[in-house]
Amino acid sequence: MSAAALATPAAINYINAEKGILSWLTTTDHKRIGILYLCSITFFFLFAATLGVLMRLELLSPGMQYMDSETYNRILTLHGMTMIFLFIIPAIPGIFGNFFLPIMIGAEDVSFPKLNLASWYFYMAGGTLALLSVMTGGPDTGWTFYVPYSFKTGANVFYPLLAAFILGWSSILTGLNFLTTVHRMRAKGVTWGKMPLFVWSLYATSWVQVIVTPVVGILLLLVLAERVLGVGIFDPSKGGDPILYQHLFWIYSHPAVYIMVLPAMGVVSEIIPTFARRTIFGYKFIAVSSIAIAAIGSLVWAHHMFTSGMADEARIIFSFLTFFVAVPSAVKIFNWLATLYGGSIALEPPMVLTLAFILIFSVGGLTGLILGALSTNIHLHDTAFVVGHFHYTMFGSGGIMFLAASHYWFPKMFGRMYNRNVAYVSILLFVIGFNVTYMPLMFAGVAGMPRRYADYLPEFETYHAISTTGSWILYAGILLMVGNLGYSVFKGKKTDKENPWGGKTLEWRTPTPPPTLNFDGEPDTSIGPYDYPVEVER
Amino acid sequence: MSTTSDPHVLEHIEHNEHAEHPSTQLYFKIWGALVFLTVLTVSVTYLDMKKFALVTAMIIATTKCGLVASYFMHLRYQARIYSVLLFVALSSFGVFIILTFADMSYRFH
Amino acid sequence: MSEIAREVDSTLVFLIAFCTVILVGVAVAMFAMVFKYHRSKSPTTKQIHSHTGLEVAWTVVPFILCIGLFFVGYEGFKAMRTPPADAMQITVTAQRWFWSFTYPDSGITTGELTIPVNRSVKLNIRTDDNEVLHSLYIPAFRVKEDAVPGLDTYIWLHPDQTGTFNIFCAEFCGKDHSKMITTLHVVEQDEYDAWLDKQVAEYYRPVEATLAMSDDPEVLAGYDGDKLFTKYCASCHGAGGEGGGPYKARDFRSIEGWKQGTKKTDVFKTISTGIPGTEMRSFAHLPVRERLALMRKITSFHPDRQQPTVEDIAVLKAAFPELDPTRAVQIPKPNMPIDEAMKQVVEEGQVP
Amino acid sequence: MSDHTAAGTAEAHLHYDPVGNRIGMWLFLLTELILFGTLFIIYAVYFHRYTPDYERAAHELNRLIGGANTLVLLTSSLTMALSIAALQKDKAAQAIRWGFITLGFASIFLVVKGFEWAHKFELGIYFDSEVLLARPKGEIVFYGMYFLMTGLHALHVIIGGSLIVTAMVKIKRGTATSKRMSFLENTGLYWHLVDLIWIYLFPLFYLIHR
Repeated sequence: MSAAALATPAAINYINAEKGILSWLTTTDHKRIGILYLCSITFFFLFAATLGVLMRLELLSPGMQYMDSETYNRILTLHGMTMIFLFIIPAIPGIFGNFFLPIMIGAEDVSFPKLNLASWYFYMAGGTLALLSVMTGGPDTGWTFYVPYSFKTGANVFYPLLAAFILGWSSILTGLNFLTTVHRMRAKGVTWGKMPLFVWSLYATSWVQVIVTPVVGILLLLVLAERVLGVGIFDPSKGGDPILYQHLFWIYSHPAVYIMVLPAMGVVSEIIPTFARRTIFGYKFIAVSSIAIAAIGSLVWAHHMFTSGMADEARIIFSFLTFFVAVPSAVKIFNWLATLYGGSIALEPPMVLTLAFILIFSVGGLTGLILGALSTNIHLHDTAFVVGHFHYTMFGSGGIMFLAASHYWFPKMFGRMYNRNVAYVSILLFVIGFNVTYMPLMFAGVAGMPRRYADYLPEFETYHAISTTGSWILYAGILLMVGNLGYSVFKGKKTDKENPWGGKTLEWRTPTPPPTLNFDGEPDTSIGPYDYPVEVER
Repeated sequence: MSTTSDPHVLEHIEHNEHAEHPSTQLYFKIWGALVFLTVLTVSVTYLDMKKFALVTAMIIATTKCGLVASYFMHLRYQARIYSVLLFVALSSFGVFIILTFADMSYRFH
Repeated sequence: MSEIAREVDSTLVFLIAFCTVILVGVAVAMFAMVFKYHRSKSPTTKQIHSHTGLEVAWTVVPFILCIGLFFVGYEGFKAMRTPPADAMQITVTAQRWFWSFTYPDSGITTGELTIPVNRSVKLNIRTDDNEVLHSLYIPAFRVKEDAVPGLDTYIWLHPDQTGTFNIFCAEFCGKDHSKMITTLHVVEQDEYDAWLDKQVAEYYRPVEATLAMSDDPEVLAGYDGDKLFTKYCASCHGAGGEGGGPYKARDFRSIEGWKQGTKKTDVFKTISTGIPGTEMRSFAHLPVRERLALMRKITSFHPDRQQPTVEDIAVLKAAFPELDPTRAVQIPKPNMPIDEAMKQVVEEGQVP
Repeated sequence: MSDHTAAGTAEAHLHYDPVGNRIGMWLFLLTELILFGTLFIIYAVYFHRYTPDYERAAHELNRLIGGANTLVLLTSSLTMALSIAALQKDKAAQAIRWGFITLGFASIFLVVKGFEWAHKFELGIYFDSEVLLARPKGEIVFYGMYFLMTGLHALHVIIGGSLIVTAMVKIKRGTATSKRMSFLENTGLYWHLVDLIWIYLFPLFYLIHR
């Protein structure tokens, strides 16, 4: 990191305050830890995206062309594991939460800075273990580690299980840190009702992380115990119930979807007011809906199990509950649209990505209704439809908003600006590629194409061929986008504008890049996060 | 920079929180109660309680937990936030177990 | 197709239409707003903080719609989970990585499913305790249910058209998950009866043991050892019999270290009973000629092996009644439960 | 506090915030509760499914030894609380004394637990043992849960013990005082949590037989 090159001569900021790689690896500055997360998460994102492209390549036409089915299963598992545990879950909280949550509430740092650094080291340990598992062949269970397969397979699932366990702790510690920070570190004037919505969404996310992550932590250890010691808790031949595993797994993993989605929604609630120059519509309702999503989201896990052999009565109960989780998400979408009303909209790259998010996430959410309905779920469960659906919801929220947030906060974080024209081209490629990749999968699913298939019957070839073509466009878009940002970190046009977009949250009222203690002097909390003047002249 | 962690504010909170603190005698009394409940819960297993055995044991255990949490862990003497935290965790656990049994109680009669 | 499948389809079409309407609404609203309030046209802004009526409306309306959608899905589901009492029962066994279907009246087992049209069929899904999860998925009938070790599950269908349909495994089960595909034939009742009679006759037609252990091609006329090997053995033992794979399967090209012996009689016995304590399972449910064809294929990888003695054959004959035409195996009577039928087969096989 | 300059690390400027530390600790304890809670869910599911087997297996555990061990752990909770109370009154030596007594009780608990396990091993009851696999499925699962849950609990006792040792060193060095109570207090909270979990483990494994 060429820290020195970034500095504007006079100002001392978090980047040039200390020099040398060691000063980064031992830092307790939340902004520097955010940058550490940015580097590592981007690496794992590109790694997993590449695996995804390889999978799609194999699926271009029926028959096995480039790999055998075992290799395919391993790539599939690593793609899912890496994307979920190493990319989407930590991406926005780890990078932008770390960097901006303390600034947005007018604090100097998080409550436990050393713990914060420890979280990153946990993250790296987990990531390293996941990479090590690649060298030993890799796991082949799918990211869900369903028993009995996960304790029967000959593949190496020891490392990945341990990796997921460690990553769970990284996630818990980050959540714990944020919760304490929000409770204890808010500057005078930043009341609960004046907290930026990004902070609200991270607050709700942190609760979910703290409450449900331990479930999957212990569960994965139990699978390890089952493998190594033969305990019998999940082994049907010794009295275990494989469906119980699925319950416990989804008790975590369904709320985990909200761990991925909620921070993304928080970013949306920041970007839209900034580029519409308008106060957010329905602040309270958006804040409350974050908490509602977190709460209702933990009641609906078994809708992943409608064909698992679970009792019919339970399927009915969970289907009924499932529909309610759609309501707070819908409320958010409507409020965002209402925020556009009467605004003065500038279509800067982050805003374009956010508008794309609204449509793409709507597709994801609405197809969720189709999957929530019992009779259609039975047909569509475990088909390519589900693959399409969750890419629209997860990649379409956490992924897109990770990219949007990168474009939004980039000038503040690095004191440089990226090339906007390249950004527009990459966004166009991304959005086209995204839909061309995942939309055909939904149609394939309706036609009966099961998921996690290394090979398929010729009748599904058209869908797969289109989808694979889309994956190339999508991949090109991602590479161009990440390349543009990566290049601009070092060579982008320098800027020390405090507030390039005209935002109202606190991070736009501190120097660019921010100083080590976030503010020169006391943060000015007299203006609320969305207090735009009544009539703004251009 | 003024944050809620301002020393003056803190002192204030700390002062309030430590205004009441269990005395050594109270600690011993609570311990006595815990010992009594433990002896009780073991003793009743020698009676033929049928289906109530588990319920009784759980009621006694919950009472003991309440004592430990309220006095040894000072929940009784501290701001409400800690009890709220505990409530969130326990109610989540309650939801998990109830909804898991929505399946289990129908599948295994 | 079946009535239920049509109902699922109409639900699906309704839901997709519903979703499309909302999506289009959101998109139109968004683009209209971006167009109308673009900074070039709308330099000033109106600051509206909230509107309680609107908030309540767009909370309550989706809430009611969602409850409605639940019932839409519930209706079809109820029918799906309520098989008629007079449904024909077929047992489906899921194994890595193939399906077998056992017909209760006759006790025969097939690798493809054949059922008569216009009749309700309940498929009872099971798998062994040492198996992994699978899922029986018949897209044409919009039905799917997992096979869970230690738990009996089911689906049912009532086809009202003849035809040939795919059966998939929809729950990830390892290496050849994507090859765990078979076929469902829905045929007219008389065609089904004829098919069943032929299957039963073939299934219980014994082979003389000495002949079975010979290389006489006539004995196995109509049975393709290569095809059967690909279906049942190649997943673990490799297309060329090289072994290895996820379960460290035996290499057929070598004759070193075979747990239960290398003679043709031994191989036939291993195929029929499996090797306890290993992943090598029993294929006893296959008709005797299919097992013999597999045995011939497997022994052909290394022809240079000890030939079975007369005693070996006699022992084998005693253990497997299907290798002894003198002990004619009685075809189980119709309407006999499967386990009783199997018991009868075993009892008949005992040497007096 | 507007006298800060941009120099210096953020950490140096962070205040000692005992309330924040306590909130953080409680949040951590919640994760521990949910972690054990997951095991309790598994326990409950199989109890529901295999009630007679569970009751038969539970009968083989000695409730008197278990009860005595419960008393040991409860007493250690008392001495832990007394240690904290002593430090609050600036009686460091007394605090250390109570801390070591707590450690003593913890060791007794672990030794007794060890003997109980050893006894089961002698009878051939352990994970995947032939003796155990020959038993009904409910008993296999019962002993699976027994070893896992008491084992994990014992691990927590050991962690709690090391925390107590660390706290005692801190008191001795004067880095934990009545003005900086957080470490000892949080150690105490952790120790009481270990106790809380045992309070449920004990009846569920030793007392459910009829």
